Amino acid sequence: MSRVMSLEEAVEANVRDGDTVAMEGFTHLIPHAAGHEVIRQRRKRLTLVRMTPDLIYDQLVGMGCAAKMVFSWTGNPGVGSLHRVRDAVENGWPRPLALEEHSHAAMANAYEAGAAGLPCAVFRGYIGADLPKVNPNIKTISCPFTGQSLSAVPALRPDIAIIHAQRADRSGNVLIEGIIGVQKEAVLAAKRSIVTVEEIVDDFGQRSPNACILPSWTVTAIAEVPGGAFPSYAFGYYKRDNAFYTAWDAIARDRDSFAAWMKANVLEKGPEAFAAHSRKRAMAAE
Amino acid sequence: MSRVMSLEEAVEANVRDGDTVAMEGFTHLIPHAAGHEVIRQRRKRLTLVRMTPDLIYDQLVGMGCAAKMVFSWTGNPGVGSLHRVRDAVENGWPRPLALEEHSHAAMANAYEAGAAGLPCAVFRGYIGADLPKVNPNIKTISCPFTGQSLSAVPALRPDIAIIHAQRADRSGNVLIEGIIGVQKEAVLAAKRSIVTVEEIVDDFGQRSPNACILPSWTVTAIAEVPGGAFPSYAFGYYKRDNAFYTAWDAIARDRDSFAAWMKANVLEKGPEAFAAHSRKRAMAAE
Amino acid sequence: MTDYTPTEMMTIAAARALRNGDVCFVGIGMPSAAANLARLTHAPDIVLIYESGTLGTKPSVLPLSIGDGELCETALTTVSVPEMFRYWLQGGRITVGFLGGAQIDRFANLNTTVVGPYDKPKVRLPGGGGAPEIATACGEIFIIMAQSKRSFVDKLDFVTSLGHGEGGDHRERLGVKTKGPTRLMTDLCIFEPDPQSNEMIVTSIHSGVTRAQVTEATGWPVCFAHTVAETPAPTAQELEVLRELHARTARAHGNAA
Amino acid sequence: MTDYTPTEMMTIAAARALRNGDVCFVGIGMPSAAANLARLTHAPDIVLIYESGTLGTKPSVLPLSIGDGELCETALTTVSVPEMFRYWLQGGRITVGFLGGAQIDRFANLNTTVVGPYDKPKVRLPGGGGAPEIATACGEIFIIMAQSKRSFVDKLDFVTSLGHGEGGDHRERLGVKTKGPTRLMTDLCIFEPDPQSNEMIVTSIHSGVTRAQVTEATGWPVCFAHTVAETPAPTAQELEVLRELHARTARAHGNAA
Repeated sequence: MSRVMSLEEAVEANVRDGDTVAMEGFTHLIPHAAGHEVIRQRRKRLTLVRMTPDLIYDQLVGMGCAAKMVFSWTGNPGVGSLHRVRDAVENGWPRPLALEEHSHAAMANAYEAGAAGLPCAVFRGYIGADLPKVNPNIKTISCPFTGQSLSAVPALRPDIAIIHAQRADRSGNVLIEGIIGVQKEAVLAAKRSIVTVEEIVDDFGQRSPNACILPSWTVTAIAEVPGGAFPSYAFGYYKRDNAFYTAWDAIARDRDSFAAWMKANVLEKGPEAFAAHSRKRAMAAE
Repeated sequence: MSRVMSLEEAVEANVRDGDTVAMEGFTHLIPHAAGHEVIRQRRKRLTLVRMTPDLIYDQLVGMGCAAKMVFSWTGNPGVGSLHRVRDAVENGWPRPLALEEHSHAAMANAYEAGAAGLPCAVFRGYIGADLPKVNPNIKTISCPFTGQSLSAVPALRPDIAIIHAQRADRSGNVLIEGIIGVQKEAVLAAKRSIVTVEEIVDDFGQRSPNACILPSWTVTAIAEVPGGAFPSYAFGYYKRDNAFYTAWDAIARDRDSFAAWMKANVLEKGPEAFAAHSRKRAMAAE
Repeated sequence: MTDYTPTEMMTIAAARALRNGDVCFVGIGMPSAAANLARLTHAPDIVLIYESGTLGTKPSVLPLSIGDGELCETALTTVSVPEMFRYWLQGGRITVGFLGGAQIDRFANLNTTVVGPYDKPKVRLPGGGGAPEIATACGEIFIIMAQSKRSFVDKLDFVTSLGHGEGGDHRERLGVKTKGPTRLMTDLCIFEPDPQSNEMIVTSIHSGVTRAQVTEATGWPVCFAHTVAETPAPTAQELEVLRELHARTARAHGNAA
Repeated sequence: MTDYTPTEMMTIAAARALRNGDVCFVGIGMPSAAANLARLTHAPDIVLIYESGTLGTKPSVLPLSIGDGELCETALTTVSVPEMFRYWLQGGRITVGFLGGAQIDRFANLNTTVVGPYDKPKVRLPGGGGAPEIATACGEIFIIMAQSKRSFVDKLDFVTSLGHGEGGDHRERLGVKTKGPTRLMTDLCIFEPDPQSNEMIVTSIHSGVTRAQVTEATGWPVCFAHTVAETPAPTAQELEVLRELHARTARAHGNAA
């Protein structure tokens, strides 16, 4: 059964130094507030797993929380490179960052396999590509009926998955809507999970009978953090702050301006600062 | 792009003698009207695939349409045996029926693999069970990372999938709600597909952003057949006729009473007869 | 004491074995009655899952089939059947699975496939359905079966689903980490696995039933635990809730109650 | 004739290559502009799919990232990312995939991973994302890339995604049944694979561009088809629709147009 607690408590209880952490959200519902809390609590030597490391991991890497990153595409989407990630990879600043690189299909299948309790994911991938030459975690397997060669990667089984969702109900169930990405799989694949939500409601009320819901008994901790996905967005609540993504490029390019921004906006703030970005709006409103 | 046509035309154009046919629907949305049309058009030597062969396949088998059945559980749920299927298996009447037997997990995974374009499905199954000893289509495969032994079955790739759904829109997209079973996978795994629907609407209107929808370009033919799932049910329209399922036991027990029922209710009727069972009701109404 | 039938006793014994925190994979028939009885009495928060895809369902009447509308309408949400078998069952999220069968052996292996040879069966049974994977993926397995020499057999005609295999640590040797059958509820008594051999032995006999009756209804030389309890008779509340459930169900399915 | 930029020409050439019946896997940036331009001009029924899970999306402005809200709000429906890669891409349902990259070779293999050695790169690029499987699972591949000697190279530092491999029937020998790159649109010209060698050769040069410019901007000895067409200049309507799309996008993203 999930427990509702503050984000501070949730991170304190569930994220440990050296953990393999998956913070997921595909453009949508990226758990920025939780990422900031992990930084404030000074977690170290994390293996950060994420299909598309963007600002949230640029911040964690730049603050020295990570030892390794498992990913399939990294960058500030539509803007450019992640300067903090590059500084860590190319110059070891503030610490060296090891990379384990896959394709999207491999990562998505690996989360799926983790959720499904399988040791590995099997898919048709990487044909003629160089990544299997540099990543020993990509192997091949033969279909026992056709002899066809397929790719296999180990299932992802993070110690902790962290996601942001629209709503939880009083029983601790979590509703996710819109671009749902790999969040459900990440939570089901992980040993523990933290879900930050825009709001906790008495009851989800009228909904699709096939709504994407994580039952309370699959979630470890829930924290109500309105606006907690900013500058990402929450479908039905607030839009993506594209201008912030663009502005990040200049902030992160320089070590000092990055440090100053993190001090002012993360180290000296708390999760409640995200509430300023929250805004409930009708789903179809725009 | 799907084409809207009569059920007669849809079956005429898409179901061929000797085809592998998957009629799916897990208690819910079983395409009975389409099954009747296949019987009326006297299709022969079909391989009938279905996780839970129940009345719809009892009728097809009893009318001599099938040469083989691929399944994981067969019976009249909560009532008893399928007498026509047993008569075919045990006495070869009206024709012999070969059986290929799997577990639910295997069938569900095999449809999933078919939809995913894979040659086989890999799952953890059949441990300590006898079915792999009698079904050569169950093999084992080793995880290349852990050495763990997993089961593999060939992907299901029917020639034709037939399902019933609540609604299609004017563009030929199909909306399925409630117990969605393996219907989406069956359609995506099949070379061709027929979808009967309760109604064709101008627009689906307000719906979950993650509704279970088959885009028109994944469906071959759509036929509007209100009540077409009877005596199964259509969530949001009409309830399961449990009394009919119970009554079927006596009808099907005897070859003559079965033949008489099929003549009166199938051979001498058309799809429009199902409209009597249709009834649009509010989803939450009961 | 209230009058009750052996089937009621069996159902109630099964309901009692369920705990409030359980996540239960429910089959049709007696397992469904037992699981819902538990939910309506001592285990209000039990999570019921049906293989048709319904998660956390709270039916007010019992389904006739595994995918009745009632299950979906009262569920937290409903997922596809491939997802059900991959993420929820194989994913190891179920604490208790219910099974039954046409035949059981002393190690609680089950047969729901054929009586007689597979290729030329005397009786063609429904087949395994979800059972082969339920048997190994759920944390533990409860079995409900009416007891008779015909169904409690010395040797199965076909192993549809694994119980304790050949006994002892056979499950472990097959790489299975779950407990397997921990409880077998019949209309006469309750069996539990012997801690060493994993043979199912009688640990509790229902009120009014004799050891001789149990022995007579078992197709292998049945063993009794050192201490055999008497199963407490159904309470008035248990019987009332169970009978109301059946009466509501009969009315809803259009049958006479 | 209206004035236009080389980038506009490239985007419009890509849009023209799309057909009304296509199911198109769209990437961010120029592919997104081209695909939506096609949808807003000659291919109103084209189905656009973004890897974030949106099926049949009809955005009125271009997304900055692959999962912008606009994509979901205008989609027929949105599926999970594992489903997107399993059922929709790997399932073989996409007719055209768009790719681009930092480096391309004469067989249209692409590199978006590293410049320099993999373990000690000179430039760490974003990585493959969906490209390795898009390249082999889509019916055919269109590539959009601005042309220069730095990006059109003799030898890739890293093969992120397969084009025609080493040329000829290399794809077939790898068991790949899809066509691979059938069209490469640059700011100077259009390449198509030679029917035998599958080397990308110039089949159309944009109006006002010379063969010398094309040769100069290509890092391998570029081949020209026997007959090289002149790419028709953008029509007034094409330019108008494209510029309106960009203007709406700039306004929506809070930038000056």
